[in-house]
Parts: sequence; C-alpha cells; structure tokens
Amino acid sequence: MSFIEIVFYVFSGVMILGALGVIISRNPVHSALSLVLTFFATSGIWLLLEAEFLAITLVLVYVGAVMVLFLFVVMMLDINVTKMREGFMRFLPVGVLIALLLAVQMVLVVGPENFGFEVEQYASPERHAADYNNTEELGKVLYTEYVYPFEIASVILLVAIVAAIALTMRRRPETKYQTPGKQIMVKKEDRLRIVKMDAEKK
Amino acid sequence: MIPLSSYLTLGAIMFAISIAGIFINRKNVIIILMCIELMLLAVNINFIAFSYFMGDVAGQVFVFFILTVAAAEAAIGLAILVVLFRNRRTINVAELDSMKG
Amino acid sequence: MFADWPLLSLVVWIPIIGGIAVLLSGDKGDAEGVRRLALVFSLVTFVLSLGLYTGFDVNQVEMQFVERFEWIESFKIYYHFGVDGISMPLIILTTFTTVLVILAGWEVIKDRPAQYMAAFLIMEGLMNGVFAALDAMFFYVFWEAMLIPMFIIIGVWGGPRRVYATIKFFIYTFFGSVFMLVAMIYMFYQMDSFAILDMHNMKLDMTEQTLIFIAFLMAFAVKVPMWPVHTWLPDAHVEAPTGGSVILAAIMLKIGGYGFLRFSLPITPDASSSLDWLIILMSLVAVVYIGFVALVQTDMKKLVAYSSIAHMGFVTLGLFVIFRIWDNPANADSTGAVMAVEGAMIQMISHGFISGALFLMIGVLYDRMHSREIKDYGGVVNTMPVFAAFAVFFAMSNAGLPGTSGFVGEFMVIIASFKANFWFAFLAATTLILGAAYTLWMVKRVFYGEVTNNNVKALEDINSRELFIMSTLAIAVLALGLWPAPVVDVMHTSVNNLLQHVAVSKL
Amino acid sequence: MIDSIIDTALSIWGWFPLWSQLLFENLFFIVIIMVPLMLSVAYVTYAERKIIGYMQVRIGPNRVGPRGWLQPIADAVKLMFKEIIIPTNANRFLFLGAPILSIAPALAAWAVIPFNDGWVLADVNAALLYILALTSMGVYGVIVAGWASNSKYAMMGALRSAAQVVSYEIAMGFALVGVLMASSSLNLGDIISKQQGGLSSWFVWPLLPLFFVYFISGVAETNRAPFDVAEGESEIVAGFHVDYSGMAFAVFFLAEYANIILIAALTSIMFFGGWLSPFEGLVSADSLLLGNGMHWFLAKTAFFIFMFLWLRATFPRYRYDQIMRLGWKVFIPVTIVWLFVEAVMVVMQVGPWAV
Amino acid sequence: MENIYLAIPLASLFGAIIAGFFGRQIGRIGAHTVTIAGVGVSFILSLVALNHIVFDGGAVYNESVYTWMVSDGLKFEVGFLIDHLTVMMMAVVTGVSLMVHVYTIGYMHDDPGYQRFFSYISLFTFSMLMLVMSNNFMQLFFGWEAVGLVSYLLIGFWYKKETAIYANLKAFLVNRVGDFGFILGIAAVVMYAGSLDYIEVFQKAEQIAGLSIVIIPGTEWSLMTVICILLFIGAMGKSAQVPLHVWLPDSMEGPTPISALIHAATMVTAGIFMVARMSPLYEWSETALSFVLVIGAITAFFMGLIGIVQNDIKRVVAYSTLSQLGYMTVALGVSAYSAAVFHLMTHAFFKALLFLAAGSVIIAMHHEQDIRKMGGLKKYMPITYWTSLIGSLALIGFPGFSGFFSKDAIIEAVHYSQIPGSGFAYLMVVLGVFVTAFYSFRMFFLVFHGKERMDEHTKEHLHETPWVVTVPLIALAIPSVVIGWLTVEYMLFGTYFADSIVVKNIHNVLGQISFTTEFGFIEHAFHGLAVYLALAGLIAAWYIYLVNPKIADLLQQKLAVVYRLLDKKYWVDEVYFAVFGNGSRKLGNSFWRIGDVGVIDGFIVNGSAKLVGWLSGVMRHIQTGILYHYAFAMILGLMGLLLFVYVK
Amino acid sequence: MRLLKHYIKSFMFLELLKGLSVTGRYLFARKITVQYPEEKTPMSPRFRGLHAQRRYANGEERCIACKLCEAVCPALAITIDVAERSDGTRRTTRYDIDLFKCIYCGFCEEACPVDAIVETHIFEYHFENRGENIMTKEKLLAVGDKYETEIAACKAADAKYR
Repeated sequence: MSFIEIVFYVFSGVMILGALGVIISRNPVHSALSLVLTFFATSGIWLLLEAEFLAITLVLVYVGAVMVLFLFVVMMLDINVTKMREGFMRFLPVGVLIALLLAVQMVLVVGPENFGFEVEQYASPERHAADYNNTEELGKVLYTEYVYPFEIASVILLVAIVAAIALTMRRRPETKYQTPGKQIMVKKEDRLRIVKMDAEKK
Repeated sequence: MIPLSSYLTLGAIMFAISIAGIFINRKNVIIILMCIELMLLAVNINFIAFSYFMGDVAGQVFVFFILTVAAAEAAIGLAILVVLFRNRRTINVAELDSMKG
Repeated sequence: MFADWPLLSLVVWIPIIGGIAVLLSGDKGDAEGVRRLALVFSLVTFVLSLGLYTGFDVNQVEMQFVERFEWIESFKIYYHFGVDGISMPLIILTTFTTVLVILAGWEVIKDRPAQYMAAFLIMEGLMNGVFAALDAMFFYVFWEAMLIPMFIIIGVWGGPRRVYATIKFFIYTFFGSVFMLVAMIYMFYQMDSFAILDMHNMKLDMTEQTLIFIAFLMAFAVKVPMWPVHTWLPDAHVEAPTGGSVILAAIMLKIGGYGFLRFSLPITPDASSSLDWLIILMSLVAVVYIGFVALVQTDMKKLVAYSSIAHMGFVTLGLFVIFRIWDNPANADSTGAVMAVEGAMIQMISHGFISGALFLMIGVLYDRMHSREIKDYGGVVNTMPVFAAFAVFFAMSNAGLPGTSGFVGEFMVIIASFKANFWFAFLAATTLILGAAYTLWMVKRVFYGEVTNNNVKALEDINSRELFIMSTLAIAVLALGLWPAPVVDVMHTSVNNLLQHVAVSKL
Repeated sequence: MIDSIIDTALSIWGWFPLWSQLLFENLFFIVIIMVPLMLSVAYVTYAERKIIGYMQVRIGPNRVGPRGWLQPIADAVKLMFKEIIIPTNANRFLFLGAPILSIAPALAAWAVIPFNDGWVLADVNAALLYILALTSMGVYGVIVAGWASNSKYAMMGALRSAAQVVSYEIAMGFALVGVLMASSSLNLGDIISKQQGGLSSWFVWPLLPLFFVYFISGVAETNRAPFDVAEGESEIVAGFHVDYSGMAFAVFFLAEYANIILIAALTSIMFFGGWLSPFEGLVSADSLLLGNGMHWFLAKTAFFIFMFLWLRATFPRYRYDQIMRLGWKVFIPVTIVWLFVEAVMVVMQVGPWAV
Repeated sequence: MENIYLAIPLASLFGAIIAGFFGRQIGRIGAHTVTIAGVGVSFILSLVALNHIVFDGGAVYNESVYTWMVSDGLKFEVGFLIDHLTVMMMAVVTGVSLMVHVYTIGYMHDDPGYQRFFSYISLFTFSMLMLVMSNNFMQLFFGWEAVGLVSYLLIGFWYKKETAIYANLKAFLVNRVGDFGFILGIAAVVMYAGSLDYIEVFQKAEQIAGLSIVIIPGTEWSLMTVICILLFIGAMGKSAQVPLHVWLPDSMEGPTPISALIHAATMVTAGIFMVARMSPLYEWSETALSFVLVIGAITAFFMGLIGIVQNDIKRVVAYSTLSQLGYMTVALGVSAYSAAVFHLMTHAFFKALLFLAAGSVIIAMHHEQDIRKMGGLKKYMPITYWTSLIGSLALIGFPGFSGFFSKDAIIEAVHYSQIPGSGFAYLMVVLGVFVTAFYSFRMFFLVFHGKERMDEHTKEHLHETPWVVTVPLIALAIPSVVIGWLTVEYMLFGTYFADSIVVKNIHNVLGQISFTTEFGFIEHAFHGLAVYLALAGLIAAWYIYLVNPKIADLLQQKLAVVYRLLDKKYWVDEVYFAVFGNGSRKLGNSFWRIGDVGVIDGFIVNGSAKLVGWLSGVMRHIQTGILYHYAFAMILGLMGLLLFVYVK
Repeated sequence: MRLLKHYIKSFMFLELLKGLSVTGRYLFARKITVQYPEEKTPMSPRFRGLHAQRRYANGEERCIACKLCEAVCPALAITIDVAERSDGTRRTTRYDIDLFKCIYCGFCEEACPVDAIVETHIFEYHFENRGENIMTKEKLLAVGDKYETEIAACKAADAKYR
C-alpha cells in the first residue's frame, strides 16, 4: 500500500464518515460541521487528482463561505431539534435500504468499463511535472473556450447575491434608523426658525 | 495506484448517502440543503476523477461551474429559508404546506 | 392638401405620441393645460383623418394611402398600412369619437386627468392602427395593445366592481384573440407571409378554412360581441367611466365587425358559407333575446350595453347573410349582398355615433347624480329640458327612427336579409319593437313624469361643453340619417371587390 | 569524528522508510517555524502592552523580570494552571474544539510563507489561494466557540465577529487579486521575486489603495481594535470567548496574535517585497545587512505588527453597523474600482506590468 | 311647380325649426306667428298645387329631389309624387293643420310649453306632408315614422302626467308593431320588385302577383297577399285598426288640438291613405282585401260600441274616430278606395271640428272632461254648440252633411261588394250607423242640454271661448257641411282618382252605384236602412239621456255584463298588458336571469373558472407541497433509470 | 467644492494620520508612571481613607451617640446602639461601619459635633475573612488610637480652611 493509497483511503474514510455525520447527527450544527469535514476530505481527494485549484477553491468557497452561511442560519434560527427528528428512526431502515440499492446500482452502472475505456489504460495517468500549474491550465481553458459560460456563471452569482439580499432584507417600520449623513449635513435653518414679533401692547 | 473505479465508487457512495440523508431527514430543510450540497459534491468527484484520468481539464471547468451554481443555490436557498422562518416560525417541511389546498 | 402625407402613420402615431406627451406633462400641475394638449392632439388627428376622406378615390379597388416598410424581417412582418372603403370610415369614426370623449372627460375626470387623456389618445392611435394595418401580425399587435389602455381606463377610473369587470373583459377578449393568433401563424407557415391581402388569396382546403374561421370567430365574436360571449360587455360598460364606455361601444365593438370583413369572409369564404347559419343564428338570437334582456335592465348603462349587443347583431347578420342571399332561389337577381354588407357597415358607424351619444348622456346624468339606476331618476325633463330633448332624439335614433342614422343600417340589413329568408327579416325586424320598447321605456322612466326626488330637482341642465358634444353627435346622426350617400359611396368599390372575392370558392 | 557522527546519523536516517523520512523532515521544519512563532506570539502580547503603555505615557509591564521581560512567560504559566471552566449546558466537544479550530488555520497558513529565497515549508503553486482558504477558516473557531458556549453574549459576539470576518474576507480577497494580477502568480515566492528592484518596485506603490484595504481588512479580520466589537466590553462583555478560561482562552489568544503576525507577514510579502531589501540595486544583494535577507522580512513584519498596536492605541472602537458599512460599501467598491483600473493598465501595458 | 312642391313641406319644417330651436328667443307670439306663417304658406301653396293638378289639369309630378343613397343597384331616393290623391291630402292636412294652429293659440294659451307645441305641430305638418307627397316606400316609411314620433311627442306633451307618458309610450310601441309588418312589407316589395319607387313597383304588380312565397315550409302563399297584409299591418298600427287600436283612446291624454289634428284628421288616416296609394297592389290580392275588410268592419262596429259607455268627452270622440277609421278600412277592403279617401277627407273636417269643439268645451270647463259633469252648455257657448251640432250631424251621416255622402257611399259599396266577408262587413257598418248616432248624440245632449251638472265655481266662469278658438270651429264647420256636396260626384264617381287609384273591374263596387249626384244620394238614402238607423240612434239618445235619464241607469244595470265588457273595452288593454307588457318583461327577465346571468355567466364563464378551480383542487392533492414526496419520486425515478441503463 | 474637499480629506486619511501622529508622539514622551510601592504621591490632609474614632486626651471616647453621623450617612453604612452608662453619660454600645456600604464621602466626619469619627489616610487595607468588613467600635477606636498623632496633625493643618 503506497503512501498515496493510504492518503486516499484515509481521506475517503473521513469523507464517508463525515457524510454519515451530516445525515445522522442529532444536531444541525454537528451536521454542518461534519459537512465541513467532508469538504476538507474531498479537497484532499481532489489534491490527489491534481486539481489543486478546485480543491482550494472548495475549501475557500464552501468551507469559508457557504458553510459559514449554513452555520449562521442554523444557529440563528430557533429550531426545535427534537421535532425535526421525528420519524428519523422510522425512515432509517428504508433510507438505508434505498441508499444501499442505489449505491449498488450505481457502482454497477458507473464502473469504468462502461465508459468504453480499459481499466489498465486509465489506471494511472502520468503525474504531471512539478512545474505543472493546474490553476494556469484551468484558467487558460476557462478564459478561452468557456469564457461565455464563465460570464454567465458570474451573472448567476450576481443574481444570487441580489436575490439573497432582496429576500432577506427588511426594514422594520417600527425600528428607528439614524442617517448620520443627514445629521451631519443639517444646517441651522433646518432646525431653527426665528420669528420676529412685535412687542405686546398693553 | 488508485483506479478510476475507486473514485467513482466513492462518488456513488456519497451520492447514496446524501439521498438517504434526504430521505431520513425529511423534516429539516437545512439538512436537506446540506444533502444536496453533498450530492453535488459526489458528482464533482466524478467529474474531477474523469478529468484526471482522461487528461482533459474540461471536467474541472464543469466542476467550477457546478460550484458556482451550488453556491448561488445555497445562498438563495438559505435566504428563502430565513424568510420562511421569519414568517412561519418553522422550517419543518411537514408544516410548510400552505401551498397545498 | 394632405394627399402626399403619410396620413395613416400620422393618424396612428400622432395620438400615441400625443398620449405620451400628455402623460409626461403629468398630473401634478396644470390639469387645464393637459386637457388642452390632449384636445389639440385629438383635433389634429381628426383633421388629418378627414384628409383620408377627401383624398380617397372611391373607384379604386386597391388599398389606398399604402405605407409599407420592413419591420421584423425574420418573420416577414411588415409595417404595412393602407385603407379601403371599409376601414376608412371607421378611422374617421375613431378620430371623431376621441375628440368628443376627450371633451366629455374635460371637467368630469378629476382623478389623474393626464393619465386619463393619455390613455384615450393612445387607444385612439392603436385603434386606428387596427383599422389601418394590412399586416396580420401588425394588426395583431395593435389589436392586443388596444386592450391595455382600455383595461387601465376601466380598472382605474371605473366603478365599484371594476376589477371584476376588467378581468372579465380582459380574459374574454384575450381568450378569443389567442385563437386568432394561432390562425395567423398557421397561415404564415402555409404561405410565408403575414400580409392580409396575401391571406385573402391563399388556397385553403375546407378543414383548414373551418378551423381558421372558428379561430377568427372566437376573436371577433367576443369583440363584437355576439350572443353567447357577450356577457363581458354589460359588466365592462357598467363599470367603465363614461369615456371608456363610449370608446368601447363606439369603436371597439366595431373592430370585431371589421375583423369579420377583413379576415373571416375573404380568407375563409367557404367555411363562412358553410357555417353562416351559426353566425346568423347567433345574430338573430342577439337581436331578439338581447332585446328582451335589455327591456328588463334597471341600470341605464347596462340597458344601453345590451342594446349595443342587439344592434351589433345586425352587423353580423348583415355580414353573413350574404351567402343565403346568393343561395336563395326566390331572390331572382341575387342582389342584396352588397346592401347587406354596406348596411352592416353603416350600422357600425351609426351605432358608433348613437351608442356613444347614449353613453355620454348617461355619463352626463351620472356626473350629476352618481347613479345609473333608472329608478333613481324620473322627471329629469323638468330640470334639464335641453338635455332631455337630446335624450329623446338619441333614444329615437337608437330605436331606428328614419331620418336618423340608426335607421339606415337597420333598414338595409332588414331588406337584405329578407332576400335571404323571410324569417331572418322577421326576427331582425322585431328590433323595431324591442328597440323602441327598451329605449323609450327607459326614456319614460328617466325623463318623463313628475320630479321624483330632490336629487333630480337639484339637477342642472347641460353646460355649453356638453351641449357642444351632444349637438355634434346629433348633427352627425342626422346627417348620416338624412343623406347616407357620401358614406355609402366610399364603400361601394371595396365592398363589391370584397364580395366578388368572397363569392369565389377557394377550394 | 564529527564526520563519522554525521555519517552514522545519516545511515540511521537512511534506515527509515521514505515516507517516514519525509514526515520527520517536515515535522522538523514545522517545529523550526512553530517555536519561534509561538515565542513571537508571546512577545507580541508583551510588546502590545508595552507599546500601548508607552503611547499612553505609561511604562507597561515591568515587574516580572527585568523591565518585565518575563511577563509573557508568567502569563503563560498562569493560564496553564488555571481551571478550564466548561458551562453546564455547553456543548462540551465543540466547546473544547473551538480554540483548536481557531488556531489551526492561523498556524497552518505559515506553511507557505517564504522567509527567504527558497526558505519555505511548502512551495505551493496556489499559495495565495491557500492563504485565503485558511484565513477564511478562522471564522469557524469563532462561530463554534460562540455557539458551543450556549450563552447569549458569546453567541452575539460570535455572530458579529463571524459576519465581520466573512465580510472583510471579500475585500481582502479582492485586494489579493490585485496582487495576483500584478505578479501573475499565485506563488508567494514568485510574488516576492516580481518585486525585485528596490523600494520603488514594491507593489505597495501601484497597489496603494489595495494595500490600505488589505491591511485594514486584516485588522478587521483579526478582530483587532478598532474593529473589535466582537469583544466590545461595554456591550457584550468579551464576545465569543466570554465563557472561556485558562488554556482554552489562551489558545484563542494565541490564535489572535498568530493571525496578527500572519497578516503582518503577508502584508510585507505582498506589498513590501518580503525578504527583499529596500536598497536593492543601490547596494550589492550579498551585503549582509543591506542586502536581501530574512531580516528584512522580519523587520517589515515587525513594523506591521507595530502598526497593529499603534492603531489599537490610537483609534476608538467602531460601531458595528459602521464596520459593516465600511467593509461592504467602501472597501469592496474601492477594490473593484482599483482592480478595474489595474486591469486597464495591464491591458494597456502601463506601469509595472509591462511584460 | 317643383319649387312649390318643395316649399310646401319645407315651409312647415322651417316654422318648426324656428319655433323649436329659437322658441325662447322669439317668444310666444313669435312662435305662433312663424309656425302659422309656415303652415299658412304650406296651405296656400297646397291650394296652388291643388289648383294646378285638379283644375288646371297639370301633369302628375313624379321626380326625386335627391338620391338618399344607392346601394347594390337599389336607389334610395327622396322625391315627390304629386297627383290628385296627394294634392287632396296635402290640402286637407295643411288646412286642418292651419286651423289647429290658430286654435292652439287659444287652447294652449297658458301652457309653459307653448313654443314647443307649435314646433311640434309644425313638424307634424312637415312629416305628414312628406308622407303623403312621397313617391317611394322609403320616404313613405320616413314620414310614417316621423308622424309617429311627433305623435309620441305630442301625446306626452304634458310629460308630468303619468297617464300621458304611459299613453305616448304605448302609442309608439303599438305603432312600432305595425311598422314591423310595414317594413317587412317594404322589404318584400324591394326583393320582388327591385325598387322602392311607387310607379316602378306598381308596374311590376302583375308580375309579382303571379309569384308565391314559402314562409312556413310546406305552405305556399301568394306573394301579393303577403306583401299586402304586411303593409296593411303597418296601416293597422297607424290607423288604429282592431288589434292595434289600443293606443288611440289613450292618446287623448295629449292636448286637444293634436287630438284633432293627429289623432282624428290626419295621421291616423295615413294608413287609409297608404292602402289607397297601394291600390295597384291590393287589387291583385283578394285575400288581402278580405282581411282588410274584416278588420275594418270589426273596428267600425265594436269600437263604436265602446264609445257609448265612455264619459270622457274626448274619449267618446276618439272611439268615434276609431269607428270611422273602421269605416274607411272597410271601404278599402271592398276596393272602394275613393270612398275611403273621400270619407277620410270629410271625416278630417268634421272630426277635427268635433275635437276642437270638445276642446272648446274643455277650455270653458276649466279642463274638465267628464261629460257627466257638464250639461246645458248651450246657452253659455252658442258658437260651440252650433258647430258641435254640425259636426255631430256630419258624423252620424245626416243626409246632406258631408259625412252622409262619404259614409253612405261606403255602406253602399260594401253592399255591392263580392269580396269574402263583405256580408259580415255590411252588417257591421249598418249597425255601426246606429251606434254612431247614439253615442254622438248621447254626448251632445249630455254636454249641451239637460241639467247643468257642473259645480258653481265653474258655472260662474262659463262663457264662450275666444275668437281664436271659435274661428277655426266655424272655419271647419263650413266644409263639414258643404264639402260633400261639392265633391262627392267628382271624387267618388268622376275621374278624380283616375291617375292614382287603380281598381280592377271586378272589384269596382263604386261603379255599380247607380246614383252619382248629390241629390241622387240623398234621395237614395231614404230608401236605405242607414239613415233611419242614424235617426233612430239620435232619437234613442235623446230619449234616454235627455227625456228619461233613468233609463240609462236602468240599462246599465240590466245589461251589466255588456256594460262591463264595453266599459273595460273588451279587456284588450288588460290582456295586452298582461301578455305583451308583463310577458315580455318576464321573458326578458328570465332570459337575463337564467340565460345571461345563470347559464352564460354562471355556468359557462364562472363555471369554467370553477372547473379550473376544481381541476387545480385535484392537482393540488398530487402536489402535496411536501419536499420529500418529490424527493422520493425523484429517487425512484433515478433508480428506475439506473436499472434501465444497467439492464440495457 | 466642500464635498470634494471632504472626499480628498477622507481619502488621504488625514484625520487618521493625525491621530496616529498623536499616539506616535507620545510613544516617545517621558513616562510619568509612579513606581508605587517605591514611590508615593503626596496626600491631602483631607484625604478620606479608613475610618477611626478618636478619644479625648483623657482617654474618654469622644462619641456621644448623637446619631448625627448615622442620620447623615447616604449609604446607611453606620449603625449605632445607645445606652446610658452608669455615670449617666450617653454612650454608644455599638458603632458599626460596614465598609462594603461606605462610600467614603466624609459626611459623618462633617456631621460629627465632637470630631469623634474621622477618616484617616489609610488606604492600603484588606480583609482576610468574612465579616471583617464591619468596623466595630473597638476596631475604630484602635485605629484612632494608633494614628492619633497623624489625625490630629491633619486636623490642625486643615483647621484654618474651615
């Protein structure tokens, strides 16, 4: 068993454990953290596959941003955990059965033989030289061949930003807000009115 | 070395787990969202594995896009969830049935 | 003077531009200025549209004032305008009516006058576009766009149930026109052109014709409206503001009749011929059935709305009775078809004046009393003698009194339908009785008698603006009734041409 | 004699399998980096107290050891011996895991920091990304700590802090994109080598706005004053670590200071040429003091650490909404604008990017 | 001459327009001056025309004034056909109209709608002239409807009176029923003759007579019969023949001058005129003539009977008018068109006279119309008394008076007629003579003789009416006496109508009358039954109402059933109201409530909305809204797909 | 223009730099820290530290149990019980000051008609057991006895200002 294999199996194990943790842990926070763990492990697997850029991006985007968001939401929402767990045990056997069935089916179907190339041929592609820069390669493809999809993806993200903000932003009418800019800009005339009055006559 | 099928099997297992997750955590939208992320991850593993074994970087490009879309999806999904919770004080799927007659 | 100008484009776009200008000038400031602006635009359009009449060559068979530019090249959709003797009078009717409607809304509309005026101006342009368009898609665009201002007019300035009415109006009309669109697109794929005149000449087998005919029927029957699909009209009328009712009755209904003439008859002559029983049946039902329904209405606007339906029954009857006229063995010289169609045309124009006038009158009353219920009135003649005189006059023209325009079309259609079948004429002629009954009964209950309540006692007679509107319409009604020849003459060539075309089977 | 000892050692070394050799090697280097780092952290706390004291016309710690030199040691000893109190309803596992989550990325990031030409633990191509990824990890410690404490103050502090960190990460990332564009490499060593040519070649000049953004974001990222609302005493006592004590607290403390040093080091690497001498070109690169060398890197880093302290001594704390506003509405636009300007310059071949 | 012909109607129209639009400006005097001037001009010019055609032997004028429109080869024109029939009608119309104008000055003296009234009657004169002068069916129809309009306006002149506005609506609607037939008749004419012009149509009459028409499948009707009956339905409406007579008595709600002018002298006779004008068509259809005859006979007798029990002075005269119109119709039915027209003319004068006299009485009685509250007016209003007597005598056909000639001619014509139904008709008209005399003099005696039953206040103010009232009375009384003398021979038996009325030889009943001179007539009368019946009626009335008034009450009690039948006018109004009025309202309501609101809106429109709602309800059950159901479905699908791929 | 100036100012960080320069300057300023245990700052005669009760020179306690101090104490820290002594004089049997309550305002000192209760210069005191925060009469008198000379000196120094 080579070092690489050890790494692979360790990461795979962590990954599967993490995934299981996601789905069976009692507490959504634990689920989220398990998911983080899974992402880390996945990132490791991807590094094995020489996809450094994506591996790091996975950590950066998912672990650094998306999962934080998840945790935020999980923590902020006052969720009744026990209620959420109702039926868990009842559906567990069915779920496991289905998962197993599906996994078996997929393993059967997704085996590399089914893709028209021999196992031997693709078993171990050449590892790239040390000066191979995955980021650069990806970038070259991304900004030439896939430049329009890339732009579309950016637009999707923009839309997602706008949508998320639009969905969650609310101004509570009962809350009073300050507008410091206006406070600073206020002038004497805005607040004070000098009224000239005649002296009162007896 | 590790053959392609190992990666694919890993992906399949992950996928199955996430489907089981959706199935047994049927009430908690957040977990369901997480399971969807997991599913996408499983798919991504396959993509990258194929990309590596076929020596074609396009697979990674796809993963890139999937990540983008998944991030967007998560952001919007969670935003919806927050709004939902704000309005209904619950995220229990079983109770979110106001669209049902 | 205008002969060389692109008159059709002008009468379509000037009001639309004017509408936008009015809209931009806004509701914040000077309402009077806004009204004046709207009036100026409508008057300019009216004057320009008169140029269509003066420049019209009555002997020319082809379309006149044709303008044709590429619009959407990939679908061969053209910016294609042109008029013949069928559409030209309707355009003038539109421009004329809009002037009056704008005048009618002068003081009455206090809520957002600019938007109100703009809606009418824009609608005027769109309706002119409908009448002038010679490209089916172009036509369709105007056709549908027209709904929007109307929708807004009823929905914003309408009565208490306006939402129901607008939705009903919209769904009804939209439901119909979708089928028309399908038919147009089908024909486009058959012959690769959207030009209406090309459609007239395309070969279609019987099944195609029948389906296309039914599709067009759905659109136009709703618009006219014919009997079973008429129920949107009373609701829309009742809820619409006065101007909306006027435009609706005076012009929009005519678009259905125009559609039959421009599309159904020439494109699907054989289907029209084989399905004419349906239309005739529906028309006669409209005349008789709706006549009775109108009799029992308690709401003046509803009554007039139902009377519109009955009168439009004459239009459809006149348009589709032609096949029976040709086929009637007893009708030895086979004439009468032209008279039927021309009668229908005249009926459309006349109905434009009369129903417009009636709705305006109800508007005048409504402005003062804020009620349309007949029972709230009584003895109005005591306080509004001049107005009552006009009321009786227009009521009489609605009842088809000779000497008014209401008579001409009815007379021609009855005579022509007699040539087809005695019973057609018999049922059609019942309108003489029913029309008089419902109209005059209303007049009796509203205008005659002692003053019934203090509201009526407090009424003031019409002011000079209203007098102007009324007398303009009265003159128009009288002129058309006493000498219809100028209007009929412009139609002859086109109608003859159309009927020659219709008479030839496409099979 | 010495040779034989070395030979023996090497032969013994050779008996180990390759992977364990690698492991040991790496572990050795890690220790080499970690120990001074930990010491630095300890003495940064000392420096902080001292410098702030000076700026407040005091003299700071001066009792433990001469002039208080042993103060950090004393503190460490004290903290080590303090009881770690775990609140009854806290989530024990996460409560204890949180400090580790906090410090791990702070330390792990050092793996790619080049101290001198080639003196780097892992010469990763995507080092910049790696740095970004790891800095973004730091927030987990905060969130988990806040949540696991099962306390309102901690939770509020954690949410604030996390939101702040996440927000500023974006500005920071954008600032780094500027650097990336300037150097057209993600490798930190390459970035430094691109800045060769003396003071005037440093990226700080063309990227001045980005530098400011990066540095201030760094301050915010580490929850340091004036952005330390997470532990705003007057509002929420001490933020996310209000329930921590003893060594658990100490680890948070360590993480914070490790992060400070990391940010300072990165700033010096990315904008100030790392180990490069400012006098490059003026004097020979080989000259001991004025030539390139780790001492420049350390000096620059020290300066930025000092900047941190200086800022803390100078500025009052921001209000929370102002912080967020600054991050989202000022820094991100500024970076985007500057990136745009930079992109134009790159395309037009203007400035230092003329390839 | 053309300008004169054109000026005749336009002069009246001019007056009407001036008085109508500028009534307020020109004031009362201005209004009546201008309208009287207009009608006067019309009258004088009519006389000129009469002179021109009748005495100077001028050519028949048949020209169109302008082409209204041309459609499908059919010319719609406005034009004049001026022949003997027309000029006579013109003269009568303008003459009576002039009298009524003058009379109105007195009658409407205090009315606020003074100018309006003058405008209306001038307009009426114009319309009536358009009707009679027309040379085509369309213009005929125009005039036909226009007089109907003015009639409508004038019946409802006092628009505050509920009965008046009820009456005018009724009048218009009943007339419309007639017009309904009329317009169908015109349509038939157009279809088969291909023209609207009288002369052209008449030329084709023979050709048309040979055709038949299928109206109800399986039955074939003579086309001419259909046309003629349809046209006659129009005449029935306008001339108030039996089923459509109900409007005329009610029309007495209008001011008396118009009762005289429109509802006695001119407009109601339009139907008679029309049939006479259409004689070339009617001659071709015996069935139609028979129909006309029977209708006329029924009207003549039964409407007269009602007159006996009426107490309203105007209503008595109105029923007498109905009855007399029946006589005219009978004359038409037996092809004695000239007799009908002749009676029309004489009737116009004496009936107008009677109405105006009644009006005079009404003025004097301060608008009290109940004859039971009158009596003994003879000494207060001598002129009215004597003119009324003349009118009444003319009406009952007292030998020598104008009515005598015309009525007797009709009776004789019926007597000689071979048209089916003429026997019945003869009975009716002869009995009618008695009835006529009875009710006429019942009224006459009750009003002018006997006890003075009015209250004291009225009595104190009783006096003869002013000259504007009495002058027309006298002016009408003169022709009532003499016109028969002057014209009977020429009009009935001479060639007067030769150019306008066509009578087939077999129908020519007048030709069979052997006595053709005035004196011959009178002499012959005493050989016949009619005169004696008339006298009997007169005497019976004298006896019952003047000598022994108790008999009246006694008869009323003894013949309670008959009295009630007559008093209720055979319940025709009630039946009509129930069947047509309420019936159509109920029908309309059910159409509306069930058809429109129920079926179309409720079932189709809202029903389809409900259907959509129901369908969505069904779909909604499938769409549980629960995420894991969808997820489960997706999983199952995925498994299925995988299985499929694997197996494949 | 104002706006432009404002923007230039804020983009140049002028205010921030000004602030930094202040702190930077003070970094090098002479430190004024007093090395406390070794160095002490001078104290006012009016310094209000730990309480004490004084005696007359004849050894008789000054306090006459008038209770004015108890009344005036804003923190209600003083509790006094009174009894007549055998010689008929009025004296306290209990005079407790709760140092946890006391705010060292010095009102008791001002209120005292006989200068019995005073506040000394002692400020470095501590408690080792629960209950030591209550200064009983005995403790107070003991403090007074111990520092009588110092107290008297302070009183004398301050006397001319009163």
